[in-house]
Amino acid sequence: MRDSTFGRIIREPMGALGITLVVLIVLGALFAGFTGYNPAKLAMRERFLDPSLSHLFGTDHLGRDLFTRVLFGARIALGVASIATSISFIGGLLLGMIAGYGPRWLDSLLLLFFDSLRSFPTVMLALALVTLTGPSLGAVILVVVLAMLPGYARVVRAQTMSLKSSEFVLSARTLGARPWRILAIHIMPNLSGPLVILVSMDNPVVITIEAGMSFLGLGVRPPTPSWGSILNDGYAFIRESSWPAIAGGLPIIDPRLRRDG
Amino acid sequence: MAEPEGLLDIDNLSVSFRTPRGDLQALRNVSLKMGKGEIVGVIGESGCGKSTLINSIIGLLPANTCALSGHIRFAGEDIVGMADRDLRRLRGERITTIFQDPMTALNPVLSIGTQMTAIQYRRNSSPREKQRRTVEFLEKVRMPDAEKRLGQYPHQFSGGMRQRICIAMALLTEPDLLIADEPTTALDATLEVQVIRLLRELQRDIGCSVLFISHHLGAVAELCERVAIMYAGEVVEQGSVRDIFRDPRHPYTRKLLECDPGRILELRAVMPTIGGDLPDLVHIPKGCIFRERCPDRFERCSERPPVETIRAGHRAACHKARELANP
Amino acid sequence: MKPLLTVNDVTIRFPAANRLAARLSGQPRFIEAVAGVSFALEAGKTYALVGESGSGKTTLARAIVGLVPTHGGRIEFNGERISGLSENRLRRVRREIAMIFQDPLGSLSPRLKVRSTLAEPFTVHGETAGIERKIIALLEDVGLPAHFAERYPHQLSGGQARRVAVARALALRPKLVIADEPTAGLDVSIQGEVLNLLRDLQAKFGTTFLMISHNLNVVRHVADRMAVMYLGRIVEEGNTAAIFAAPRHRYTRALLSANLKPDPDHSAPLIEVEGETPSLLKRPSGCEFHPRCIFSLAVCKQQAPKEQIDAGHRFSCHNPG
Amino acid sequence: MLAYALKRTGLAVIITAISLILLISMIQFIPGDPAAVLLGPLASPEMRELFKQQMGLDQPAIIQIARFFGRVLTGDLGTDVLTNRSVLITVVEQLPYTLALIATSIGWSALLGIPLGCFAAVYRGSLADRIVGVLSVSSIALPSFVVAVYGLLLFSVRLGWFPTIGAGDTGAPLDQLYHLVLPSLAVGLGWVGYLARMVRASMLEVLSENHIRLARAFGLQERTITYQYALKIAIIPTIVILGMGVGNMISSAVFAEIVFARPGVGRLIFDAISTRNYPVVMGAVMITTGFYVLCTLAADLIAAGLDPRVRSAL
Repeated sequence: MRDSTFGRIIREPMGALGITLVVLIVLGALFAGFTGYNPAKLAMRERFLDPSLSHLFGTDHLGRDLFTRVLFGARIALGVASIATSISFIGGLLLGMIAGYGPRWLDSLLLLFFDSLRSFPTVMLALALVTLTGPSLGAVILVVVLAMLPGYARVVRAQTMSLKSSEFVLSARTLGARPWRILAIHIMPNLSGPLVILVSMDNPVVITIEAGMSFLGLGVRPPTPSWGSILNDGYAFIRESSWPAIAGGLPIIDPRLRRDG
Repeated sequence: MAEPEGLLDIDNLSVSFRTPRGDLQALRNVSLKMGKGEIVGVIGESGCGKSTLINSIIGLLPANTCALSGHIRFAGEDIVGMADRDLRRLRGERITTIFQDPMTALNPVLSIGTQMTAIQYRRNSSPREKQRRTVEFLEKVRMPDAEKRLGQYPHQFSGGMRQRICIAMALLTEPDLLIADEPTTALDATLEVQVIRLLRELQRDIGCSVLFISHHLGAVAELCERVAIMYAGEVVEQGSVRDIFRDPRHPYTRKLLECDPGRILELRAVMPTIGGDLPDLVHIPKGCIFRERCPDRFERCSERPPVETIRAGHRAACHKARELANP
Repeated sequence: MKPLLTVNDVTIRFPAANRLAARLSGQPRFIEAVAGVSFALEAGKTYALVGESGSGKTTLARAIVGLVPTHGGRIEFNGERISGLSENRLRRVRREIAMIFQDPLGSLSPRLKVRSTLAEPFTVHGETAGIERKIIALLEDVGLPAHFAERYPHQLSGGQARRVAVARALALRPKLVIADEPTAGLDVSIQGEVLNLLRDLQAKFGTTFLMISHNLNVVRHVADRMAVMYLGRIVEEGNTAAIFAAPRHRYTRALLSANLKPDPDHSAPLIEVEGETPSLLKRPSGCEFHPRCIFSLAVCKQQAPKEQIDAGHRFSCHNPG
Repeated sequence: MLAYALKRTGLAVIITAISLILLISMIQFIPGDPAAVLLGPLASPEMRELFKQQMGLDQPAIIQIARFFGRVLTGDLGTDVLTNRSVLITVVEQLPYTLALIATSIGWSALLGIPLGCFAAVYRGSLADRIVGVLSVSSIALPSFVVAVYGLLLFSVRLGWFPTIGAGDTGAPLDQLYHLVLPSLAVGLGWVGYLARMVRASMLEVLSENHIRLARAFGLQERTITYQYALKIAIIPTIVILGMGVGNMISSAVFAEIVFARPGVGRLIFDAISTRNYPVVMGAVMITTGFYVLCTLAADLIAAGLDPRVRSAL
């Protein structure tokens, strides 16, 4: 079944493009160190160069090679995405199952908690949080988790509740199966598939949160390159050269080009 | 005026659907005639092609239909190959339908008055006249306080009431042909009888023909004059209800009647069954379609059986049709 | 002989769907899905609960296996109270009482092979020795070949799925099996197979069956005793043959008359019932069947009928047939 | 409907209260000394102590929360550290700019996205559907800050068609509208595709329902079926999504306000962070969160009102 899904994605032109871009980004992140440039080293004589064979995306206001910086930015983006997504996935699955299967009072309590977290606009949450912690990668991850986890938990809860009253769960209960067994054997296998799809669809959102926070200067500290901070540098010098802005924006756009409808 | 009494003439109809495993031959060489004002039952178990038959008659076959051959002549016009516009002129005016599940058959956000007026869009009458007609037909299906309930929404009616509304809608245009697709299956027994009685009364009133699809032998015996038995996409036997129920000639019909606990009068420990499974309609076996499960099979069954006429209007597709008489 | 299962004046309540709306409109905040039901099941026999939708028969069955809490009365199994037990104390009883659910496919875990589904009762109760052999034997008991152990539910037909569900229910050789509409949704040709299977297993293992059904034709053939339920109450109870021969409650009669005969020469008798089952939120006064009963008397509207017993045949009707 | 409305409103009040508690208790949960972060590394220990006392941070958490609620209920969100003005007034002054931006963005993206989604669902599988699919996927692909920077680069810096900064002169609606074009493009563009896709999905679901089959069997015209029978149902979840979309748009507005140097709540918070003006940050976050909860409440109530199943229930 997995094969046929993958095959279908590949046959769709947008899907094939999306997969190619994702592969490119992963490869870029892996080989970021092989471009021959240091992403943080200043070269004031080479400021604002247009793209050329030696600088594929040109250079920024400090003469750094933008292509190298974009590739290193992929490391940050993918790193944040994979850590934050894993935490949200596991947390959402566990909390959602507890809310959906557990006693009613616990469900109501958890639901209020999820909904309250979801009632913050993401950027507002980030701003309020970073005022207290100062900008850091940890803050970015925390914001992503707080933004994504309640949504996943809600989906898992709804699914768990409908599975809870399904006849196969009821029949496991009449056999005397304990709750943990029902959750692990009968409920979780029917949840994780849809959740994996949901989470992978949300990947671009996660990358956007990271880039957005770095764009506002709330994420990674300079000179570490993040796509958001590259874009922000480009924005600051937009009248001097277009290339830094373009180079920072492109990679934020492209992992989202995938077909999910 | 070739056949003045004929209303619907399904002639050698075959329908196939494209599936990932290959082409599924849902209907094969189905022939069935209906006269004006006649009530014909179609009996068949799941997978026999009942829904495909209905969808072919109302011209709403799904998008993966890959082959459609034969003819469906309705009042002389062939529905197979008819343009969409002409089909739509028939649907809801001369051919109407009642579906199985009354709980999902009505639009949840439109009041029943709106829905029943909407289907009268072809009439040149005033809105007030349309509403009067709506009330008249709701009263015909014994809806109490019909006029007051026009503004109510489907969820405010019980399942039985919703099925009555569906019947009222289907008869509102005084159609020539009413297709009733398992209209009582989702209802309780006490409601089923009420709905069947109602259908018969209204049919007499309006004079339409009814194609009544069901797997409930009792309901068919109660309502219909003639009946066709379908199995795995073919009509294996058809005739008057009395002939079919008293003197079935196709082994499948015989088995089906035998299995119905309602026909088994003396109590018995072991219930009769038809062994085996439905054949695969993607890879149709050669010869008789029922051969694998037939208790009376013999060598000649590997050839396709002819349609034998037992008596006027009673036909069975079996090599042994003439021999298998009831004692 | 002591009965295997006794249900004594059991009441089951559910909160109304919207409690706030109920309070605002003054409607009751609870519905009584089962209202004071009593009956007893003899070991080795088949008992049928009959009723239309909303009669509370499925709810009652689920309460017996402990899936739904009871709010009054007492359920005893083998002389021991099982209503109101905690999950942990109930676990021991669950070896002895099995349930077969209505939807043949829906009662099988979609991601588990037949093997794992059949292994579950043994694993849950810690009887893992020789489990492989037991699974094959179970499949054989229900007439399925051993290679079906490798199939997933979606690869089974309706009849095959039903057989697997029966096999699982019988795995631990329970004393009591509750079958909720065991033939609903199955074609006539497969109904017989399932009924025969249940009867064979009853003969082989001496199992007691509690069967829930709306199909009177089936009940007539398989049940020794039966109870007819209406709006959560038993209106008539007794020997199946006796009830079919001479139904006393008017609702039972109506139900029997609505059972259309597959016989062209047999025209159904006069309909003895009008309208539809009322909502549990608005129970009628007096005899709750009176608004639909064509035989109702003045007293039916005011007074709930008392239960009468006539040679093991119970019914509650002011104007019995 | 009344019961639903009461219940839903009560829930909104509780959720707002809990989110406010979460917000202020963040100070407790977050490791490290907030005073140190807020005052910067150069602050002396005495200054930190004084700050803590001023903010009430030296009190136990429960007391802080109780006091805080008392103040919020009287409309006192604290004092701006820099100007000594009431935070409430500071934020409310900036609110209209943000609201105008969000309203314009929702407006144009809904006007474009909803019909696109309907069109794609009705002509499912056609070339038009595929084009809408590609368009919607690629517009979803665009985060607001990237659209903002690219829009600025292309339309303002390179082509010079639109102004780069500000919200336009007060009292000149046309000028203000002119200044809204690029920011609302940035905020709304991603929503066009999202809406189109959601509407397409819910339309397809409704079109496959039984009652639509019955309507077809009655020969109703496809136009009637699409707009009267199907869209009336499919629009209900879309309205709920629009309500939730406001949260997303508030976030996007922050970026648009910063990139185009527009006044607004987002810009206010951003500036307040750089001046370590903690009360303003908290006050503005509270007000936007409350506004967002109000929007989802309104959307849910409208959706419920459109659904006779909820409307006619008590």
